[in-house]
Amino acid sequence: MTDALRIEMYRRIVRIRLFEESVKKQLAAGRIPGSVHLSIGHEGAVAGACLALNDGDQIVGNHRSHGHPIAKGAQLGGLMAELMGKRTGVCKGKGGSMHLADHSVGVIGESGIVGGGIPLATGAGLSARVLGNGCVCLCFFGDGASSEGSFHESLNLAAIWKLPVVYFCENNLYGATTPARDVLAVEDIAVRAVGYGIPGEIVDGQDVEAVYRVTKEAVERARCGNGPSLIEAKTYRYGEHAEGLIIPVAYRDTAEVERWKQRDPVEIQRRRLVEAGVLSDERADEIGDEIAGEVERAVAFALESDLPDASAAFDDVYGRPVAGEER
Amino acid sequence: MTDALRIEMYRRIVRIRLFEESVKKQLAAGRIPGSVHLSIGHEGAVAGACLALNDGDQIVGNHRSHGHPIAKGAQLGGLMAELMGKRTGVCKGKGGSMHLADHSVGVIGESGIVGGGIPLATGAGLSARVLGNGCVCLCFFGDGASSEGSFHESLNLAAIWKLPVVYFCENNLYGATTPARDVLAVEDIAVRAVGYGIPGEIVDGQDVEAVYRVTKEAVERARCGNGPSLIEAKTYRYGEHAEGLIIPVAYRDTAEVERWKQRDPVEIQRRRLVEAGVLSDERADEIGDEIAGEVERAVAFALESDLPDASAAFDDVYGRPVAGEER
Amino acid sequence: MSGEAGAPADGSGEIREISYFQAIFEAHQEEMARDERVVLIGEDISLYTRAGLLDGSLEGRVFSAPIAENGFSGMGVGAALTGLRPVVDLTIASFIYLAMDAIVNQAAKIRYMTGGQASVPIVFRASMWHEGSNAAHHSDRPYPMLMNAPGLKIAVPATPADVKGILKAAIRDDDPVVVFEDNSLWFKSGPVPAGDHLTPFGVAEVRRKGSDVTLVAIGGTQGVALEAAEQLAGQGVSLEVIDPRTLVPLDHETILASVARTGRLVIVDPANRTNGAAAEIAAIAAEYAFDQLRWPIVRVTTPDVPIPFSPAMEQPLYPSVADIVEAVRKLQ
Amino acid sequence: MSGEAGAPADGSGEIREISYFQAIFEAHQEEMARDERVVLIGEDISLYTRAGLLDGSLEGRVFSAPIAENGFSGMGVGAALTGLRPVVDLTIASFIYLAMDAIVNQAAKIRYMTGGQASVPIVFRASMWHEGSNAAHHSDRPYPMLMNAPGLKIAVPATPADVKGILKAAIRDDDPVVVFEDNSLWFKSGPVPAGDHLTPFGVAEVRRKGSDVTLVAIGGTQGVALEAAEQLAGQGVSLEVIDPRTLVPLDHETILASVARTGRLVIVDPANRTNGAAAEIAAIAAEYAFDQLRWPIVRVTTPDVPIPFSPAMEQPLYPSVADIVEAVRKLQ
Ligand SMILES: Cc1ncc(C[n+]2csc(CCOP(=O)(O)OP(=O)(O)O)c2C)c(N)n1
Ligand SMILES: Cc1ncc(C[n+]2csc(CCOP(=O)(O)OP(=O)(O)O)c2C)c(N)n1
Ligand SMILES: [Mg+2]
Ligand SMILES: [Mg+2]
Repeated sequence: MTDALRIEMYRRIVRIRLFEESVKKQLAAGRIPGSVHLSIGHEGAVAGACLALNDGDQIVGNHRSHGHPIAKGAQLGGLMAELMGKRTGVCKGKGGSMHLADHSVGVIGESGIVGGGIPLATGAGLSARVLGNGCVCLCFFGDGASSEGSFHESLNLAAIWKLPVVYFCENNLYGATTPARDVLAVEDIAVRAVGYGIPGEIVDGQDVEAVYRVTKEAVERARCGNGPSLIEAKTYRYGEHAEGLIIPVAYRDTAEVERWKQRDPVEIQRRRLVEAGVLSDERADEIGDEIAGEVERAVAFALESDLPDASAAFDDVYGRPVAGEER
Repeated sequence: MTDALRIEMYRRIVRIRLFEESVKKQLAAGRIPGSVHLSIGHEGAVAGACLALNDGDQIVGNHRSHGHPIAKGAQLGGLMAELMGKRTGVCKGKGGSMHLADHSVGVIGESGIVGGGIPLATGAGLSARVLGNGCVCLCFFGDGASSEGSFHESLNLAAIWKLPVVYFCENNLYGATTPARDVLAVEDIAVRAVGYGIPGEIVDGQDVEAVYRVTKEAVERARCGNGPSLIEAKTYRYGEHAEGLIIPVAYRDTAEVERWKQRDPVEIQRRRLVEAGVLSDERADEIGDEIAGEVERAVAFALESDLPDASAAFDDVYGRPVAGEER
Repeated sequence: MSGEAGAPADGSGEIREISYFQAIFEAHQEEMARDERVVLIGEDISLYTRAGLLDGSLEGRVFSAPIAENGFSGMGVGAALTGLRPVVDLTIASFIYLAMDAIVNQAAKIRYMTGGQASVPIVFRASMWHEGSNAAHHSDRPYPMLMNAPGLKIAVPATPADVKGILKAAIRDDDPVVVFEDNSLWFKSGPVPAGDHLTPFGVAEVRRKGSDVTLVAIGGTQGVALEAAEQLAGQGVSLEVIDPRTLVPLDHETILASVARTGRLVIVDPANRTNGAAAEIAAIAAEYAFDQLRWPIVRVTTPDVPIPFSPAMEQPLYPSVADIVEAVRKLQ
Repeated sequence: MSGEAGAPADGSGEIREISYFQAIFEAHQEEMARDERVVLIGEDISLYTRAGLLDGSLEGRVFSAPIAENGFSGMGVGAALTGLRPVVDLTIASFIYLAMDAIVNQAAKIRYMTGGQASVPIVFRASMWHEGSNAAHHSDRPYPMLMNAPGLKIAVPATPADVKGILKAAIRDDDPVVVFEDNSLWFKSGPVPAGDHLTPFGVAEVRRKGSDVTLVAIGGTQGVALEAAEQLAGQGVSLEVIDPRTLVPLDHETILASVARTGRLVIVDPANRTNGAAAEIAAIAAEYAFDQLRWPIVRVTTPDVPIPFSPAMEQPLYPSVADIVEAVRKLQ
């Protein structure tokens, strides 16, 4: 792990954090419609995993995946504009918060349907195998999604054909308001790897370097034709399931939330790099400022951008418009 | 295990065998429409498992489940009439070979949709738990079905709520023409139990007594509130995937078929009982004759029975006919 | 006035103004209290008792499930086969696609396949979300698809009284019922009789009487339909607004009788256009009321596009007052 | 004669008589040979190369899958997003319900949700089984449901030439296409041009010209439709038989132009009646050909029942020659 890489990890974590904090503000200010599921708390897992990929590799996200395109290298402007429903959005305002695809950096899709992205990632693995292009696909999903049939079907498919897919579970201990322990028959999702004869690893999701190492190994295994792996990162979301959503009863301890915040991925990496002498405190602050600027410019770009025409709703249903009834 | 029980095991195995051999003949003679998936070869697994239940317990079968209602105590006449599409059939001719439900003996449904019955059995477990009626549900499915999402979702559901369900996989090494080893990432389906924190057992499906013992334990665990189990019986079907289906290429060795026939469940149990002095050869022959008579009477009953009126197709869509367009 | 029309008092209790959302939980509460076999299955629903939407004593019959729609829906079917009367909460209607095997292959067919040995008393609830920038994975209105699956009953209640009455009737029904709630109605209030208020299936409600044009409005479109009727009344055109309330069974008589009087039919359907529920209603009228029809049958629907995220694109897609007025204007 | 009508020679090759089944595999063989990105995914399909239905050299692109319809359909979608052009064989159409999330939530919507960044060139094949006593779990005709999902194209080819041409066009199409084969046609033969024969989408085929009644016949009902036309011709009634070939896109022009001439429309649809494809066609005619229509629009469909096992009940359910003749007789 080079110093440059370790710093880049920090940079991406911070970029996600600041982007998400801004998203929260934009939502509160009524500039983002709908609701948003933030990545705050998950940054270590997300950035560590994505950095283990090559640029040409792919990722598939889920409903909580603003951070993932950022970690994979997407420009912030198109993402923020998308969240604001603008025509300059990366999906022209059609996808929004749960569907931030950016094919230019290998973010091939995010699924608002829990578990819906897992087969898609498996298919990217099939393409890599058939086309022999050396790509690996990293598939993100939550603890909740691991109860879906698509998880089981996909892991079996990838295992039998040794597809280059890394299944990466962000276990944040809750699916919406439901504690994972109430709906998961096992404590560690990683043990399910046994059912598919593939490696299953547990990693501290708040430690970006640990995540990077474990993911890198899995990515290399996949790339060499040794098949898929299942990685479970233990992590936590700091905010509500969805920002703006009011949950009428407490379903987690404030003490639990505080405990997790003590192990903040931004802080952990910053302290580690400063202690190792890789980064000075000043430089770390500078990075923060640089990224704050990036985020500001993204917001400005998004705010300046136009809304799509209403008629744009009729584009992109098919590649070529289909004959049929005039509307 | 009492002698009476051991003999009853033999009786049920033979009943399934002779019934199925007759089904094969009736089909060839054009008296049974459609196609049939026979239980021949699976009798030890099916009978051993069902005998581990109480009368009030339930089973759920699949497309290959003529033997299961027989093992659970159903009358042969209604089954044979059903296969012939007669109005006296156990499902009035509406279900046929893949849907031989007989609620009077706890056969609550068979699913022609592979894997479709697994959630249904789980639901029977939920009923038992909520109603506190002490019932256990035995859920049959094949190796092929274990790749369906419904398998995963159901086992997780049953495990978290400790539902009294025994998941019983008849692993006959093939799903239609596809070898299990080609489409299953693991050799033993039983290891998947690890992913749900429940017991997983492998048993010789050709040995009815072994199956009985393993299933009995699982049934007792379930009944006492200790939750579900997964049992994998290694077994084999002697005939084609479906009788009458012509498969254009060989997908299994004749040597393999012959090897399995050497371990015939009927023969194994007969020899064992005779050797143990529990049954004389003469009495075993007599049992065979008695059952042959039963099967003959079932065929006669079915042949004598009338076909349903065409208008019966419109009954049983709803409990009470629904207002709507006249047809 | 739409509320009153939707709430024929059954004499059993006083009429209160409550929200559609409250009405849903009243129905659950009352039926669970009345019948111990009623259980709830769905994601995050332990909130129901914890937030006081349901009485805490019902907790043991509320199964807060893993995210496994086909599994827990099929489990519900199995439970219905063996003595329970489950209500399966699928939350958002787009998740129905994951449970289609349980609903269409199993719930809808089991009574039939068993020759009537079994009944499948189960209710599936699903809510349809509009105009909230929920985008294509959370905005579908798939009731038309399920109308094509014999064995199911399909309801689209539009008032607090109807959602309560339909849910209660559905829970008591021995067949599978899928109840589609319109999320835009959740926090609208209307009069609901206290106590045992049941809404019959297959009986449409005339929300407004009229003589010039029959307007069949489905589910959450009652509001725009009545507003359009009001506007057009000012212009001398009298609309009869009919809410079918259940799509299977569908009350042909009320619709056909109205068309026989007006000779004009407009159907407002928030589902996608092609093979929406409006198509079936149009087909019925074109076969059985043809001789009385004097003008083309017009469908006002959501067009055939997935639902986009941006409000700039989403909002104009749904049937509006202006769309209805324009459609009716075509018929003169 | 229906065969010829269905096989407009594109000049590229001689016309041979081959079966619908052979035509399916010719299409696969040719497209796989032409384009290395074409892969097959489905259960038991390693038989295709082993039984010589496809060339052995294609084996590496034939993925004989576990029984996991949603998983491998979604895998196909992911593969389509990343450079392959998968054909997913769902075998029997009732299994589509298990894959609805992959088909409706993912395949149909991804181009749209990504603002056109992605295309999803995937073909789903499914066969619909009739009259074989396959019972309710193996006998559905769910194309009407998928017509309600924007983003999908839906084809119901009825001749060997069309199934070949449609499959080839579908494989080359950049959008998801669901091709519903009628199993009762598999072993019927008809003329098929050799080589690059493509059937355009959204272009109906007039299988028989006529002047008194327009008969739109869907998929496998061409046979009964043409026979009914023949019978009625003997009685002085001239039927125009139209095969839409694709239901999305649907060729409105051909249907509406025919109705404009005949003033009478009968639709024959093997799907269940309520919200079948016939409903959509009736609705279109009732809106856009109303002024030319002189008689009620009649639907001849499979009634709203799950399919029973016993031939005594099953066989009479499907649209028959007699049903069509009776429907047409009503219009005089
Ligand atoms: C198929 C489906 N079911 C339910 C939902 C509603 N839903 C959205 S997010 C969520 C919880 C997901 O939990 P998890 O997978 O752990 O992800 P997390 O939100 O914790 O990151 C649920 C139930 C959905 N979007 N899709
Ligand atoms: C959902 C579904 N997919 C596919 C099929 C077709 N099919 C019927 S039986 C079968 C093989 C089943 O294999 P297995 O579960 O091992 O049972 P076995 O026949 O070996 O007893 C297949 C693929 C089906 N009926 N349902
Ligand atoms: Mg989670
Ligand atoms: Mg098998």
